[in-house]
Amino acid sequence: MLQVLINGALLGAVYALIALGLTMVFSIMRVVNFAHGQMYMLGGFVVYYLYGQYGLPFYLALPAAGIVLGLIGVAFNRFFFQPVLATSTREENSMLMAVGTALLLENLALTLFGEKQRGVPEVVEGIFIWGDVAEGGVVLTYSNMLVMGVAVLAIVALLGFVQYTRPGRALRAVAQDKEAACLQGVDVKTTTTLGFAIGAALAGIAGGLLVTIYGVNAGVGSNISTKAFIMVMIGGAGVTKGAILGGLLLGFAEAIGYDIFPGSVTYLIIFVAMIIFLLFKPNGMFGKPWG
Amino acid sequence: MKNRSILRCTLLAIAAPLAILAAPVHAQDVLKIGVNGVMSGEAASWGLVNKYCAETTADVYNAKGGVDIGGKKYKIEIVALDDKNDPKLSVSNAEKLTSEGIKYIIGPNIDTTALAVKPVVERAKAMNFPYAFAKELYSPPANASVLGMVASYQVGPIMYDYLKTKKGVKSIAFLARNESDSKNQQQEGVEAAKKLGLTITADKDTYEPGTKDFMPVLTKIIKTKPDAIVLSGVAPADAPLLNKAARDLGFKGSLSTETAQDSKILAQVAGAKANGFLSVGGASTPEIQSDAMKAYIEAYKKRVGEWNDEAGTKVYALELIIAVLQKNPAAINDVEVFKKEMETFSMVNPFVKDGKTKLEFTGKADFGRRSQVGVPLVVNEFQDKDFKTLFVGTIKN
Amino acid sequence: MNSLKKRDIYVSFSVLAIMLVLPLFIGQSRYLLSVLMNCAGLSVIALGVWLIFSIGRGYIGQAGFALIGGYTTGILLTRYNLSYWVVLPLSALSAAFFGALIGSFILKLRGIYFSMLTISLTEAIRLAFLNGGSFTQGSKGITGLPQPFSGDSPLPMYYLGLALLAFALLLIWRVHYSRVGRIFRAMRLNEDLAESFGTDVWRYRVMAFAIACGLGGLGGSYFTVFIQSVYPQSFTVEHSIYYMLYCFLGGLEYVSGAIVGAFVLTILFELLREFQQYQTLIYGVLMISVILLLPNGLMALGSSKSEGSKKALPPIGGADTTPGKADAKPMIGRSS
Amino acid sequence: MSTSILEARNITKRFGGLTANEDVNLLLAGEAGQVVSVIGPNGAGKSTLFKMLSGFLKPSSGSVLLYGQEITGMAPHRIARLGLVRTFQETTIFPDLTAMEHVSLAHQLHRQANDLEVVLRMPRARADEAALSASAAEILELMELSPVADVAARHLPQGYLRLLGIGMGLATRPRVLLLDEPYAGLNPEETNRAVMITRKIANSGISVLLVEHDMKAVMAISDFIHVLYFGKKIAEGTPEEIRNNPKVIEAYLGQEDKELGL
Repeated sequence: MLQVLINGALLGAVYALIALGLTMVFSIMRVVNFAHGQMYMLGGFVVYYLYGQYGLPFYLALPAAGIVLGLIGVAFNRFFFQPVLATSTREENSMLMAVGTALLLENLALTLFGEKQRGVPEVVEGIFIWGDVAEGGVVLTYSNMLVMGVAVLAIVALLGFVQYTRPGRALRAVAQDKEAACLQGVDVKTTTTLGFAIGAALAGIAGGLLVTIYGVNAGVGSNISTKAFIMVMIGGAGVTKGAILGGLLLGFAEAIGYDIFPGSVTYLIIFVAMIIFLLFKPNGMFGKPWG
Repeated sequence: MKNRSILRCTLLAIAAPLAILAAPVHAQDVLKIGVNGVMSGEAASWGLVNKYCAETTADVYNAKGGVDIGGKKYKIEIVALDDKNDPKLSVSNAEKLTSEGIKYIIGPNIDTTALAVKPVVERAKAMNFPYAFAKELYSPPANASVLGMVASYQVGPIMYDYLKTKKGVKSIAFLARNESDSKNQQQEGVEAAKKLGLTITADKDTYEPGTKDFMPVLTKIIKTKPDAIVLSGVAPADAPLLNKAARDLGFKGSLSTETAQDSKILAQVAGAKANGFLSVGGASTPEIQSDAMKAYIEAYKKRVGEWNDEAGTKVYALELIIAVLQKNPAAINDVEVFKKEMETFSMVNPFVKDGKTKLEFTGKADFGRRSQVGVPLVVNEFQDKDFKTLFVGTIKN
Repeated sequence: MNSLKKRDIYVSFSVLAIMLVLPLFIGQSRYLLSVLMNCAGLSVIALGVWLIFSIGRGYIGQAGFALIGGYTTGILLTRYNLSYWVVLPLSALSAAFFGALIGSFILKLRGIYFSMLTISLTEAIRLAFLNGGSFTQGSKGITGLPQPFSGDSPLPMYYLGLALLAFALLLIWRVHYSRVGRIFRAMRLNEDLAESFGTDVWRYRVMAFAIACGLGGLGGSYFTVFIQSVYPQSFTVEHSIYYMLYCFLGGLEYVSGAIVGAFVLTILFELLREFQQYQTLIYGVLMISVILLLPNGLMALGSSKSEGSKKALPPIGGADTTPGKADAKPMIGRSS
Repeated sequence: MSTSILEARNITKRFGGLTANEDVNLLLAGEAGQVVSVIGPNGAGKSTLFKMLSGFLKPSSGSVLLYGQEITGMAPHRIARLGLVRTFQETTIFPDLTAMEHVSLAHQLHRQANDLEVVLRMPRARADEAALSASAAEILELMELSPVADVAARHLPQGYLRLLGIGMGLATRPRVLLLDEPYAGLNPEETNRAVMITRKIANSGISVLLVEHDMKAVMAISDFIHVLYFGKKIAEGTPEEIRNNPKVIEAYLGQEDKELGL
């Protein structure tokens, strides 16, 4: 059972990191970024090329993935989302744009990087073994430890940034109330761009981090997005602690579910449980009501 | 007046594209071969490899000025259509291909799409070569589909027997990707293993397509203490992760799958942790490949950029089609001739080194008729970044 | 409203009329007919999604109900050997029934929560069929279904698709352009207001959802006999998203928007086949361009100008003429 | 001895730790056709009270009675059916529908035909439409909107829209009409018209309860006034009594005199 919990913790930390980026974009722009998974995928490819192919050290390649995706985020925001938000008559138009960009990124990646699964050498080799798993023992690879550690670090860093820095406070102000933030002298346009960039960068970092243990291919995006949606919904859309909690919950639910039920039943139960949960708490755990 | 213009616009909007779609292209002495399969989205690699293989074969022939059929030189043209893994699209793709007069179509990739296409191909008096394993595609009364590769239920028993006799395996756990094809493979595998007297420790476990962390599902499997784990219908992207997770969890037994994999992916993602992994191969392992195969691999690299071992099992379909057409040129416009030829056709497998291996149509034992490309049944073991051929068998006929 | 409705009438009528006579010209080509059959079936399904948009919910769960319709068809045809003409309406009804059942709970959610929930619902329905044991035959699906028409010609199937499209269009048309449709729109803009003048909002929401899901089931049943099989992955989240896209790209203000979107996107994808591996890439680029250039959908093409010119105020006595909040953009999920 | 028309008994509303209304009592009794107002400075809990009366919020405790019948926590549409109807500040729902069509649409409660008949355009549905447009015309007449009956809402000025909103409320044929700040944002001329029309509505036998900021208008039209302050009721009485109530004056201290209409 301990192994199951460790599996859950690893998944949870990773999921939380993925969900954070999505919820960030949502809180700032009210956009459900369907392309989040595709951004994750691109982050994986950045690290694959820089670290795996060109031999750059991992600790440089990973931030590079964040920066590249952050820039893509800025461009997307500027050229795709802002125009749509400015001209559309319905809120869902931004969702539509997100679907369009997801399709674009996925096919661009397929054309540029090919159809193959890619992987990189392990950053740290070795494994921590404590007994036989079949007998209730526990194993934890150093790679997984590294991933969990970096994920937690990234989450803490983001929370610190949002809590204690000036641009971070501006982000929170915009997330809370755009007009009020504007009145308080916050540069809403820049802050929105920053928010989208951070959201995209988080996806890139998650992808770049996970390529070290999962590999990456052009088609992984949509699954990541769907899972991220679940986590964000459980926690409440646009709420940081909600995303973290949602990620952890899904991680543990998946790990424990796979231990008890045959594969797909786990996700059936997760989906049904989530639907029922949302009926009683329509805004997730910490979310604000819609509207 | 404005209303009429709307009407006209709509008419134009619907009719004009259709007119373009309908425009028939007839060129002299071109042999058109269709490829119908998934070429985008999550499973893109399956259909793309089919497409690349067919295109490479065409490249090889066209470089020599075309293929000689009945004294005429034909240029080979590949028409590849993406069905996005959606049966509705597979059907309209098949209609499009057959409406262009194409008689031979490679693909689709999975049961869902292959079964949807079956009636279309049968009606249009064409043939297709799917890479799906559903038996109703190939057993009479079905008569238009030819399995393009080795089916899992053909290689499974041989593999389990090998595991049992050579590796001392007594118990097997099965894990499948949760999809129609894979689950079928799992069920067939379980039955075959039972027949061999092996103990089955897990027979229903699945993972969702898109899963990346296999620790949870493998933790459960490993707790059942099997000697070997069989991965049913596992996608090339999943195999290295499954190997890695199983080894990380301390699993010491054998891992195997009945589908084709790519060594580079295994080496990149799982590294040494994939050592000992058994999978099905084509003819691309260095031990058995002929010069023709080497040239093919070079041509493939030229077209695609890099070789994919999965393609090793998919080099045969078009090669065999062309060989039959060369033997009996009447088949070029009449698939009935082709079907008749299938009964007796035999050639030397050009891709295998010894020059003795036969390439013919097989499958009588499983389907009741010769409706399968007689790909050599090659079992590979992954060892230090590459596949080593373990043994070469033939499909019971 | 009149210009809007007129445009709607002409486009709807044109699509139906053209489809009716087109086989005279392309009757030989099974391929073109199959593309149009896809268009028709997808339109039926998308019309349902469109209706849910008209009550102010972004609905991404229609594939689940298409799947329910498809499985009802598959199970009834194979197990009970019923005629397809009995099975078809039953499929629509069963999807509508489950729609009403599920809808009566989930429709209280709004905005993004509803959209995301319906995505999860699509997955949950797919997984339910996947784990349905021998009843649904799990991942093996139900195959070898008989087609309703004997004979070789694709035309009967084509005209069945056209008939279903005409039926769905007429249904949504009648609903939308009646008092009921106005109530739907009132609910979209302000549910509280609609409720304040005595509308049982819950009942209307469930009604709309049942109709929408029924159309999903109808289309799902059509496709199931069209490809003669149904699997859990026959209709997935990706399809749900596409149905939503059809409505958006066609135009949410027009009933025919869903149809225009389905036809244009489907035919466009076929046209782009010429570009081989760049097909989907170009498709994505074109889609983004449409969203950027025509935020209100293809049906709004060229209409923005004429509406703008009408803004001149007619003479009204007495009061000053501050423009009211009437110009406020209609938004989904706005609360007071 | 007077009949109770609308009564709130000790209703309290808490949002988490915040108390929006505490033990508020409110009675509208006697003859039908009175105009009663609820006033109070910003944040006094007026709109929360208003929502609880009309069913859009459920009180944490206490009860609401309409003609002696308990309606606490009932769905708004059922309360509307019983004759208590509220209006909204933001009214226009379809920029492209005419004033006439708006009012006719609001006749949701008095149709004979069911929805199926409506969709199929059966005879009863047609008869409904005819009858309802007659009734709608009457309401527009009362609201002095007849001249703009066929004008699309998007072209109507704010003052007309407000009246249209009230007209839509009337279409349900209420016994009690709750008006949510009906005069906010109107210029003096528009306000005067609106006040007169409110009086006409009351005179037709419909009791009116309004929440309003515009003191001048409230003082001019109300028969009775309740004053809320920080969620509690601090005074009630005729306009004259309210004007002279020291508690009220204190509550409004610091606010501009104009607001009290002094």
